[in-house]
Amino acid sequence: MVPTQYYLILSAILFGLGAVAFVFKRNIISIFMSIELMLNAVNLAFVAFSQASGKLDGQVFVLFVIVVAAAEAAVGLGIIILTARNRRSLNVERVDLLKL
Amino acid sequence: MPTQPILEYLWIIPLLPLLGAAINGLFGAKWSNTIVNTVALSSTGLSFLCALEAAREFVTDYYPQHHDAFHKAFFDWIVAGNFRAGFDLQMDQLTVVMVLVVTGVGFLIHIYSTGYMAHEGGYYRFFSYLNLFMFFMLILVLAANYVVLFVGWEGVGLASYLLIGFYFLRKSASDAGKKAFIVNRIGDFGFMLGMFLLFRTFHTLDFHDLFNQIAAQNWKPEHMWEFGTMTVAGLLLFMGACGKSAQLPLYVWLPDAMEGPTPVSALIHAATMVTAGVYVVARSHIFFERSETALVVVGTIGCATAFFAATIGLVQTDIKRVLAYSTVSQLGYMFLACGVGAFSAGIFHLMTHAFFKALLFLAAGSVIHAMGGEQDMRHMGGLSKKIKYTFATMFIATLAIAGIPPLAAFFSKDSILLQAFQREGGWHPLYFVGLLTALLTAFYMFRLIFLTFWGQPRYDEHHVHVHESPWNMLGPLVVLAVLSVIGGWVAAPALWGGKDYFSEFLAPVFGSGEAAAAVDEAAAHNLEWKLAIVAVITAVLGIAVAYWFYVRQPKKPEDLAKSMQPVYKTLLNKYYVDELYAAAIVGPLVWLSENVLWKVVDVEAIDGTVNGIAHGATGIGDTVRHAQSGNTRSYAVWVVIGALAIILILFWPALHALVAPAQAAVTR
Amino acid sequence: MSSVTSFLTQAGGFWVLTIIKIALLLFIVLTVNAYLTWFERKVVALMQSRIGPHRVGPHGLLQPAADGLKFLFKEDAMPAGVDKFLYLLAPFLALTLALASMAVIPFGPDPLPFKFFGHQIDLWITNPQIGLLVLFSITALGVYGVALAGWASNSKYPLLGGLRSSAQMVSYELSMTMSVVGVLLMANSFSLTKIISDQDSSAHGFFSWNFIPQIVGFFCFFISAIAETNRVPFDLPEAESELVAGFHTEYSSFKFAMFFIAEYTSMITVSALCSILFFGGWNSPFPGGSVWQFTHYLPSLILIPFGLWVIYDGIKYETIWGRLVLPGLGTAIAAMGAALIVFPTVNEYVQGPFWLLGKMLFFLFFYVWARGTLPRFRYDQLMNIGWKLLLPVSIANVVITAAVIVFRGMK
Amino acid sequence: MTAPLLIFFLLAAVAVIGALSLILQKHPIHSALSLIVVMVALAGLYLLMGAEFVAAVQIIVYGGAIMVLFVFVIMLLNAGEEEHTDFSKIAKFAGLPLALALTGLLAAAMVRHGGSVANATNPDSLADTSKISMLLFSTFVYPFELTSFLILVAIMGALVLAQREKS
Repeated sequence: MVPTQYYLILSAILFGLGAVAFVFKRNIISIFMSIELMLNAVNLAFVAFSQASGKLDGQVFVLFVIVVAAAEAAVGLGIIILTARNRRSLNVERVDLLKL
Repeated sequence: MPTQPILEYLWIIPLLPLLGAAINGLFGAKWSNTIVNTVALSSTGLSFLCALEAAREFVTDYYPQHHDAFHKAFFDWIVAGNFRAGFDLQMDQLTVVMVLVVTGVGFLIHIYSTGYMAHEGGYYRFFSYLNLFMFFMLILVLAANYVVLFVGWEGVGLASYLLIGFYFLRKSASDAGKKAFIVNRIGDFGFMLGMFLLFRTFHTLDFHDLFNQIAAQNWKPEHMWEFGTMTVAGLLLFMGACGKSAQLPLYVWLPDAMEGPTPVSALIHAATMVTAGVYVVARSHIFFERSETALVVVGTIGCATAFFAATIGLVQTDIKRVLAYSTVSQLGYMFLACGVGAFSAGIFHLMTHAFFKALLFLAAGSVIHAMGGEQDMRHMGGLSKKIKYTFATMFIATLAIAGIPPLAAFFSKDSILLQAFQREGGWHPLYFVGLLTALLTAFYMFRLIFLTFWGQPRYDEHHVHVHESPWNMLGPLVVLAVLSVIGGWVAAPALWGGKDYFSEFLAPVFGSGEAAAAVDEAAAHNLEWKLAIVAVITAVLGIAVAYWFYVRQPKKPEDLAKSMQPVYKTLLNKYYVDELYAAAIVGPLVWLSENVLWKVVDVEAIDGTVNGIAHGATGIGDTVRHAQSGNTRSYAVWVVIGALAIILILFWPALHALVAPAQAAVTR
Repeated sequence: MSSVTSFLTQAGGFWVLTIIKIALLLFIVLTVNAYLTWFERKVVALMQSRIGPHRVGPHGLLQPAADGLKFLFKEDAMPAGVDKFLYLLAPFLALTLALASMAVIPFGPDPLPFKFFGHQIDLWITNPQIGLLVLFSITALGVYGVALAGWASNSKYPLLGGLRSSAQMVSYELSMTMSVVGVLLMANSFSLTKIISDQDSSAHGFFSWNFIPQIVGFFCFFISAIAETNRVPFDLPEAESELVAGFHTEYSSFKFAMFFIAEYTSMITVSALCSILFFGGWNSPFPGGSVWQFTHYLPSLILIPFGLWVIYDGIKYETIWGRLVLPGLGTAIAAMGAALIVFPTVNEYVQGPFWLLGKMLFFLFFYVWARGTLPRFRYDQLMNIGWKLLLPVSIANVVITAAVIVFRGMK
Repeated sequence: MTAPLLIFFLLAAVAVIGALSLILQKHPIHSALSLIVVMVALAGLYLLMGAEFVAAVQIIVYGGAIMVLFVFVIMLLNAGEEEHTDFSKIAKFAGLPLALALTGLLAAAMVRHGGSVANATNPDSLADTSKISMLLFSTFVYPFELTSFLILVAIMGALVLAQREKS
């Protein structure tokens, strides 16, 4: 058997990498994807805990996370398409009208 | 099918008028008067029938079996901690009397109104309000605990406010409405305090439990708890009663309430609502019986009010105002009765008063109707020929109120005075003032009659053409006239050594209350005769004086007024009480709220704080807003920093220990 | 232990066996693929009253081999400005996934009568608890092959083809999955073998198959499966008349062949799936029992006459080559049939695979049939059918099935 | 080193490499592909843990639907290589170190506290899909219904966003 801790560490690393991508990328879509990466890392942790505790709740939560991610993708990508249409750019740093 | 159908479903009685009110209020605007009539009359009429049936069931079936009040909890209304206020209704002899009076007189007045209000605007509105009033009044009298009673109490206040201000386009009317409402608030304040005190002491507001608890404390006259809970509670409740029943010093609203349509004055401000105070005192008699102080206060105030109002009534010229002051004075009588512990007598007078005073108002309304809206008696006179029926009925009522046997008020007043006289311990002043008031009453009532119906017409005959009212107005007058004749006979046998059926009927409620007044039969009997004769003599005297003044030498009153200018003025201006209140209470309040509450507290403190906070927020915002660069990546970094902080706090033991208590607080 | 870990803990012999199985299956599938093209061309030709391929080998039986060689030796051109990695990745992805899906399909009920170093030999590579889900996940990933191919070739038509296909596959995946749920509810499991054994026909024959209660589900599934495999009438990603050749316009020679093979493989998979989910897999349509015993000789009853016919046809074939080969082939086939009669044990053993293959063949024929007859949909029609017809119907089917199951209290 | 452990490290390596390439790839579609790789690797890990259903759903929904959507959008917008701008100073200087610090801290926290997690009692129970569904429809039924509502809202939102405003 693989110790649960390994999974947890892996999920931590993946989450961190997701965070790095989150601050590092400029392309809206890539940023979005990095968020998905973080979600996946969290899912991994969930499943690991569920396996460790022998309960299924963790997996159920993974399902919920996936559903939410799907909804988020649908809406988020819609927004992205609109932004791209209006701003003619996918670079988040060029989409900075939302300020004082 | 329960054995006592209506009794089991007691709520049907108040519900019917509510339905009527709802229907008329919601849809009546579109409907013709006929439909509105049908709804209003059928609802009240039905509830009257139900009340009759319920009374029958209670008296014939229920009471003989259980020897206790019928009490039914319909649903829990408020349940908080150990406080429970259920929507409970109860039925006992007292309730029977009240319910029958309310529904019966109310029904008659509804009929009358269909004629009186026929040409008024807002017809449906009027009947909707009237039904609403019936609903609340029935709740009030049927209530089985103080909370529900208070609901009815406030409800009738609301209805009366609405109806006084019925002609809300007239400023005086709306002012009168507000006045009534506010003055009542003062009384209600006391009433609520009373309820709180009772709940705090006995942990229940349910009549049944409450009274049983008190009765359980085996109480003997010698250790009457002076200044005890009983006194305070009784006086607080009585304060509420003063507000509702227009006793000193809170009577000022009632005369102004005459701004409302006459049927309203008849129903609310003569027959039913204003007697609610008396009802409450009677209902809570158990406190007063246990507190001499409370009794003294009630008696004195009642007596004072009776006399005071009567004196004002002497000189009023507005026909309805005269009746208003007479109402106040009669209410004073009832409280006098309660004050001397003659609760059943008080209720008796309440009933008879409901009959003849309603009759008086309705007749007055009929007169006003005939005069085309004229209310000033100085512009009337000689109407007796033109409106016979009105005259006849009103004359009967006047005889009744004057206390001429064998009419209703004779018996009720008589028993009040009798018991005032019989009560030991320096209560005689009350008796004598009462007697004097009877004299005055007879005088000013007949002054009214003479001014209105006798002598030469003092109005321009071509302009005003007097006409008798339609039958749907006269009908109720006749019925009420009959009632005010025979209404008192239930107590009549007392004079011939028989027994007073009315007080006997109410005995289960008031129980030992009258026992105090029970002295040996024979003495009591011939004393009763003596007092009765005295009372009749005073009444006749009053009538004679009035006749002499207003029929023989119509000039005399003016001369008298001139010769006793100050007294006359004082009376005419009602002892300047309104002005006094305005100066003593209203003025300072206005000044306080304007100069302190508004200019200091509101502007400086509250607004200052709020604006200060707002300014602070703006200032902070101005400095912090630069963080909002609009650049998503910067935001991302901020998010990361936040996450870092959280992790540090969660997993760094030192920091965690630092926030642990807060966490615990949150989780708890 | 979860199935994966149980695999991992198997002894080495198991792995050898599995690898052998995989190799065998690959070989079979590829051959079948090859001859499927031949089959298709022949059938369509007959439908259009042509002769079809008959130059290479008798009745053009060697045509597939010729095509394969042609693919191998053609120049492998790569357009300028393509994204190399993806351009190469796409066909591999498509083919690998298509082939991988074969791994979970069970071909027969009982293992071979002999053992391989003490490991029993099942007629499937693996039979996971969630076989169906595995299939679906593989199909789901299958989109990328097409989409990436379209994107990577850096050209308009392929891009459009890729877009279309990704949209189309995503939309039809929904209704496909939904339409199967009814079956899952009835079998109460994802395992294909469980689903098959659930519709065991030994009692009532084919009345116990799923396609009777799940007829709606079946049609939804089959239609969306056709769309999922980009076949006529849903072959918009490669619509010749509109987009040259769609997503594989820029692909030549063997990379093109990969897409080709992938498509046909997925056809086979879908046919297998149809027959497994709705037509009782390897169950014979006839009830068990002595009365229907004779049906067990159906394989022979088909093989022997066919073989004889092939011999007869071969003798009067125009080319010498044909006159030599075809009779031999015929004799082989007839001999096979005879052998089945001679060895009843083998015959019994063959029943399962026979029926399954027969059903698959029928569905494959159906594919070809559809291609031969139906016109292509317009794109909006395609989307409307997917979203406004199939999806609601299949969902309704699920609801009704669930209701019935709950109502009858069966678990 | 047992076989599961071996597989774990293999998949973990794949996942991490995929994540790294998600960061390093200039072109969004490559990032998308690397993300898909990560997801598939994670699915493998789920299988390894015996969570078969979740693994399948991970591939079907994440790999087969969500990421397809991403790829689709990338293709639709024909997104090119991302330009390398650095308008956000804080992100330029503080961003990377902070994120790395986050990674390190998380890992450290897991190393310190993750060990306390007890190991599986009976892992094969996790393989049971029907148990999950029971849980989903008994304990978590309200969240479940809520998610359906969420999806409905998302659909409407997507429609509203995606339709071209009629002029």
